[in-house]
Amino acid sequence: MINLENRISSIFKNLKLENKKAFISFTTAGFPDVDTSFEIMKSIADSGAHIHEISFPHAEAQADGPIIQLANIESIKNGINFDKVIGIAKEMRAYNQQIGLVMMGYLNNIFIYGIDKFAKEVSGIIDAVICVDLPADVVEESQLKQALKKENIALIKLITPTTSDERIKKLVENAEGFIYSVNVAGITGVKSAEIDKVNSQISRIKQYTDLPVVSGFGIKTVEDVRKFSKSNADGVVIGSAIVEKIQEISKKNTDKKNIAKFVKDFCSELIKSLNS
Amino acid sequence: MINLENRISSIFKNLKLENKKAFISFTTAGFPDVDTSFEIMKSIADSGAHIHEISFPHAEAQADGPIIQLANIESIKNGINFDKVIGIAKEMRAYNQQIGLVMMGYLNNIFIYGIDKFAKEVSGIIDAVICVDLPADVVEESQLKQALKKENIALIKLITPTTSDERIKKLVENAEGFIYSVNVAGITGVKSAEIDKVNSQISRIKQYTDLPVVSGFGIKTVEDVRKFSKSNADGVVIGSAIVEKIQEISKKNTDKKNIAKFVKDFCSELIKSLNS
Amino acid sequence: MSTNEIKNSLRSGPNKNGYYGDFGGRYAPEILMPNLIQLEEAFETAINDKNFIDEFNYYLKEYVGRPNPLYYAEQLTKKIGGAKIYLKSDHLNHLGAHKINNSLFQVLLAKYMGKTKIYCETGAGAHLIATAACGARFNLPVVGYMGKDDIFLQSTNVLKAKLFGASVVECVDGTGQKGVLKDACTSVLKAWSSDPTAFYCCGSAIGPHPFPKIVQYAQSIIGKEIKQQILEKENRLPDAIVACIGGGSNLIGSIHEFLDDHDVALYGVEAEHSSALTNGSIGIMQGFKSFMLQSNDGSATLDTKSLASGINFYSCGPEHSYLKSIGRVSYTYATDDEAFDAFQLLCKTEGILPAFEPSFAIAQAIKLAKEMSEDKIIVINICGRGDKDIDTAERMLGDKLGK
Amino acid sequence: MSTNEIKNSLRSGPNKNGYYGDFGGRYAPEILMPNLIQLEEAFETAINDKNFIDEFNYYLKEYVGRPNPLYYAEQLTKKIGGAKIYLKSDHLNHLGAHKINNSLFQVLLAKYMGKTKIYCETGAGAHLIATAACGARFNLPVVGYMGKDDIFLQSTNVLKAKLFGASVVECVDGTGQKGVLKDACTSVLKAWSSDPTAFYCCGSAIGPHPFPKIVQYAQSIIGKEIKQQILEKENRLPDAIVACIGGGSNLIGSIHEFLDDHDVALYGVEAEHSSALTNGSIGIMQGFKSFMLQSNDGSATLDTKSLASGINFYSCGPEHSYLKSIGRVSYTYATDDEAFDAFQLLCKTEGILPAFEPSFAIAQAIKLAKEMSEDKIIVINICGRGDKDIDTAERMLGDKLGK
Ligand SMILES: Cc1ncc(COP(=O)(O)O)c(C=O)c1O
Ligand SMILES: Cc1ncc(COP(=O)(O)O)c(C=O)c1O
Repeated sequence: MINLENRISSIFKNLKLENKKAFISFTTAGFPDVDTSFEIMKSIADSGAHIHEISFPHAEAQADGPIIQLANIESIKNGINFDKVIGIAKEMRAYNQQIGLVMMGYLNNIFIYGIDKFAKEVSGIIDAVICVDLPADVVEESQLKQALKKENIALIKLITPTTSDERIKKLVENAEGFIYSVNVAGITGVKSAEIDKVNSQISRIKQYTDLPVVSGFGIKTVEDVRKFSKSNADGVVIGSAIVEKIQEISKKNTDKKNIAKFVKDFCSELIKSLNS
Repeated sequence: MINLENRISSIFKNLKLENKKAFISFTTAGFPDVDTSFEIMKSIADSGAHIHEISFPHAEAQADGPIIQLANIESIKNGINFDKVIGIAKEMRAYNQQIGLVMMGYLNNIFIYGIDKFAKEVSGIIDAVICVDLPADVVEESQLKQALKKENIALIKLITPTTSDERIKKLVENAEGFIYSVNVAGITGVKSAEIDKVNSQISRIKQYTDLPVVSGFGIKTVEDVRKFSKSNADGVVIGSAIVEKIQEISKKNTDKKNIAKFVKDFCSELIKSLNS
Repeated sequence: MSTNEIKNSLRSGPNKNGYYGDFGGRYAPEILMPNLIQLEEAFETAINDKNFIDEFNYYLKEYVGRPNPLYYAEQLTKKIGGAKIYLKSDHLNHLGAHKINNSLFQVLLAKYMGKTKIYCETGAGAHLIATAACGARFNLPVVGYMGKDDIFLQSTNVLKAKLFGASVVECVDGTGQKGVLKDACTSVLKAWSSDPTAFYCCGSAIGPHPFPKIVQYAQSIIGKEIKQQILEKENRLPDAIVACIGGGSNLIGSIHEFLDDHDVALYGVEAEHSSALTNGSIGIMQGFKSFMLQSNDGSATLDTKSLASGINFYSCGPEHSYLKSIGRVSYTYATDDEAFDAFQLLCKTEGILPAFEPSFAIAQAIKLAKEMSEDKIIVINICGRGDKDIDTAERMLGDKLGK
Repeated sequence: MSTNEIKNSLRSGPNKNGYYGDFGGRYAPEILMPNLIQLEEAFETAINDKNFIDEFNYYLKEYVGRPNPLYYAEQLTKKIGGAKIYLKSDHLNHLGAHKINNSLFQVLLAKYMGKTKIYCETGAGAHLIATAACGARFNLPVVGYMGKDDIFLQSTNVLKAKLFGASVVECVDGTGQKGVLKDACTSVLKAWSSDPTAFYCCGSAIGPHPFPKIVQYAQSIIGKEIKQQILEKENRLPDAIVACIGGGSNLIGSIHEFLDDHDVALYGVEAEHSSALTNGSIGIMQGFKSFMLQSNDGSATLDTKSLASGINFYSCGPEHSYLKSIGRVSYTYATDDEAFDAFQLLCKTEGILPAFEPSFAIAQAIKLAKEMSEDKIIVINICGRGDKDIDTAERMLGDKLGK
């Protein structure tokens, strides 16, 4: 069994040595369709993204804005389901052993699948899980954490601008992998992040933990990423911006190779801006 | 001043001698228009009707069915008003001194005109007044009665199938002219009178008064009138049936002479049936 | 509860012939007289029968949902900046208007008299649905008389009445082409003339004696509650009471208990274009003498119109004509625009959607309250809820409401 | 009123993490957590603050018009021929449904917390108008989140809300094409995430902790009144209580006071095609764990439909899932046809026009009452009036109503 925790840790360790930040991409499994979404992920891996978040879609995505919500609905309509998302993750791992893989989504899919069964199924495949609606106070949080721990998979914690210091202290206590610092008070893909506030929030988090802290929500353009290259974040997550590009290009172009190539170029440019 | 009470009394006295019944016609002043309605009344007088009721129209005629109600509305639309009705009565009296003339309608017109002024105005013209909505318990009843009495005009009382014996006794007490026995429990022109019930009601009334008792409401056809010729009524009132004829013929024929002729023929036929 | 005459009181009701001063009476065709006399006798017996009154009170509480609150309209008071404004909440009654007080009373009276069928007239349909509901509740079939035009305009109420099992008779005027409330009134009196086994449940404080008295009696629950509630809340009587007036039932119900309290100013508010008391003359129609809007010779009513169909009536109850004649009650009118503004203001300030009818009262009360000092108290009867008026409000507001 | 835990009681509410047995919880994104925690703390403070509770009770009485009657439905009882049927009359509340109990409580809580804006979600619009009215009354702007389809179907309620000064945000699902209640729920949670200065006034006993508890607390006035009233009238508790369930607020409000009275049988009635408790499976969505109608892998809700839009919801409040799991409450469903028959029956027998939602409860109660002897007592909560459903009733009845 590969030491998965080590994969994410070593990605951040290596980046630190190079004085670089992690580029974390996010796409919706099954969008615009199952095959193309896999093709896109492969090309993102090829682009040199350090970590990729595979979003398993949910129709009532509480924390997501219209861009990701539409992708969710479309992919569900196009026949994605949680089994198939796990299948995609497996194929991704077979395709690329370097990239950090994170499954990201809402608890219900994992809950319905079975927490222990899920952990076993993705063991050796993914490196971390982000569960948007899984705060520390619900019973499944410790269940999932334990089940994943057995398989060396990290359960990533999100911290937002409105999270109190007291709560940050509690949240980081048993955190693993990295901390996901949410830049804006609100949902994905709507507001733009302000770099000053981002920096101060990350400082606030770093008071309490030595884990890498990545910055997400509201980072949309090459310009944004360039600004973030000077932030104190250890990495940036680009979600809605990539999904929006996929939406745009897939409306015009149905050849999955072309779509994947387009997304790859976009990510390459972002990565260049981040670590230039 | 002609003794008006005598005119109605003598009409009934003479009829009695001949073993005949009074034929009392009823038309709406102003229907189908002011001129024609006067033409009609003249021709009715010519036909030999003993008494004629000149109805002064009211839009909310509480005791009248759809036929008379329509005539009321039409005549109001066509410009009749209470002044003009009095004018028609005056012309009728000028035209024919034998016929008994009754003005019939709702209190409000007389009330608005002024009770005393009205009595003076129709003095020597009409012989009786029927006020549909003027029971003994309202203040205007005695006012009108007194005012009319001064001018030798009778205020006619109506008695219906639902009037109790006790109430009949009170009603006939100061009655004058004749008693109007309403044949049906309800409004004009709808139900047909049943001769058995008519007879027993008239008998009931005659227990308490020596005045002539005339029978009205629900007498519609020559056939009906023939039946009534054998009743114990001293006269019959034909209202809706005549007004309906006027409605029918005036739709087809706009020449007032023709209409008047038609009504005259109808009345002649009815009079023949009544006293044959 | 007794109708025994009170010495020197304005509350003793009409004399034995149904007159309030010069007004009222019983100008009925002979064919109606036995019905009216029987009704009058039964009414007098019933209100002196403790069981009957207990039953009435039981259903007022359990079915109508009384007492309804005398609500202190704090926000409206602040907005106007004058007298303290209280709202009597008859809009909270079962079926959303004061009409049910009266329908309940009369349907119980019909039952008491052993009648087997109920007739009623209606304009906007409020009295129809109230009577239909009570008919359903007490297992008496209800036939509603309603103008042809109103049937079309108030189709929702017609439907409600039918769901309650009532049937509806279309009424027209003499032309047979159109029909409104006055035509329904004339029609129902005619129908009742022909069927003395039926009970006629009259919807407002109008008609031949004893209807004005019966309706006043039934609706006086409003004022009784106001009196008790204001004493509980303020330990004194209000300085003014304001209600709208069409036929005048909700107004007389609101003020009757206060007629002898001469420090309480009383206001009746008509709709501008059906303001019989302000702009009418004395006449006699449909069985009673009162102020009315009529043609010069008294042959016909004048056409009236109002934003609020419930107060769109050519006349008013005779007791109001009397109270006007002696100056005890001030009668005024509000315009459609004033009423509509008042309607919106109550929505926005208190979250209460009044019917258009009481909005005329609100409009007048606002003017009064502004002129009164803050230690004064004014009560407005909110005699109905505005659900029925929503579509009209939408049409009137048009784009002003925004998306 | 205190939320202190009662030993061995089903009424102690959720545990500190918001669980009723296995159900409920607070499955919220981190961004919502501070809002939820602040709300929970404020709620606990408020309900232990006598002034706050006095204020709530004041407006329940003066504004909502409570207590509403526990009405003995004599005609319906006779017609069914079994248990004695009582109707709890929440249809008589201001604005015609039980929703106002909750909106009032939460808007007062918002004021207590110093919030300056209210968000709410709505399906049929009942919760929207109740919240908009309370917002108007307490001078707090209200933004209602409503599905695109519902805005179209319930235009009257949208209009009422706007008259009360509220604005309405059109909500769609991911496709952007259509939107119903669940989309409004998702949207309002998102909006609230972005604006912690706002108060989210949740319309039913659903959502992340502490909403189910808050709504239960506010609606329990229904059951408190039932208990007091039935003791006054019958000197004993009822044998059964029946209410409809969509999210479950009127049901939990009706039964919460009786959870520990094990001789009182409790029934929740769903709509056939949105019967989460009868036909659903356990899942976690929109912040809580409960029974729900969902796709196999839990990615989406299933489409539901019902004659009664107010109970057309894919899930139900978590306390109900718990009460089902321990067998304390029996959950069943009625079909649209059964409900529509029950709707008509109540109209015809009692002159009461129920909303379609409680008609599902009536349908079930009729079945139960038939099987019960005459000395038994059953209470049905009539949680709303049917004015809003009249047009649909007309369409369904078609020619059957006659002219
Ligand atoms: C809500 C409402 N208010 C007022 C009225 C006027 O009636 P009244 O003047 O008898 O109170 C009506 C009559 O239908 C009505 O429906
Ligand atoms: C009248 C009525 N009844 C019932 C409901 C269902 O809600 P709950 O299950 O929360 O009582 C609604 C919801 O809108 C409603 O409007």
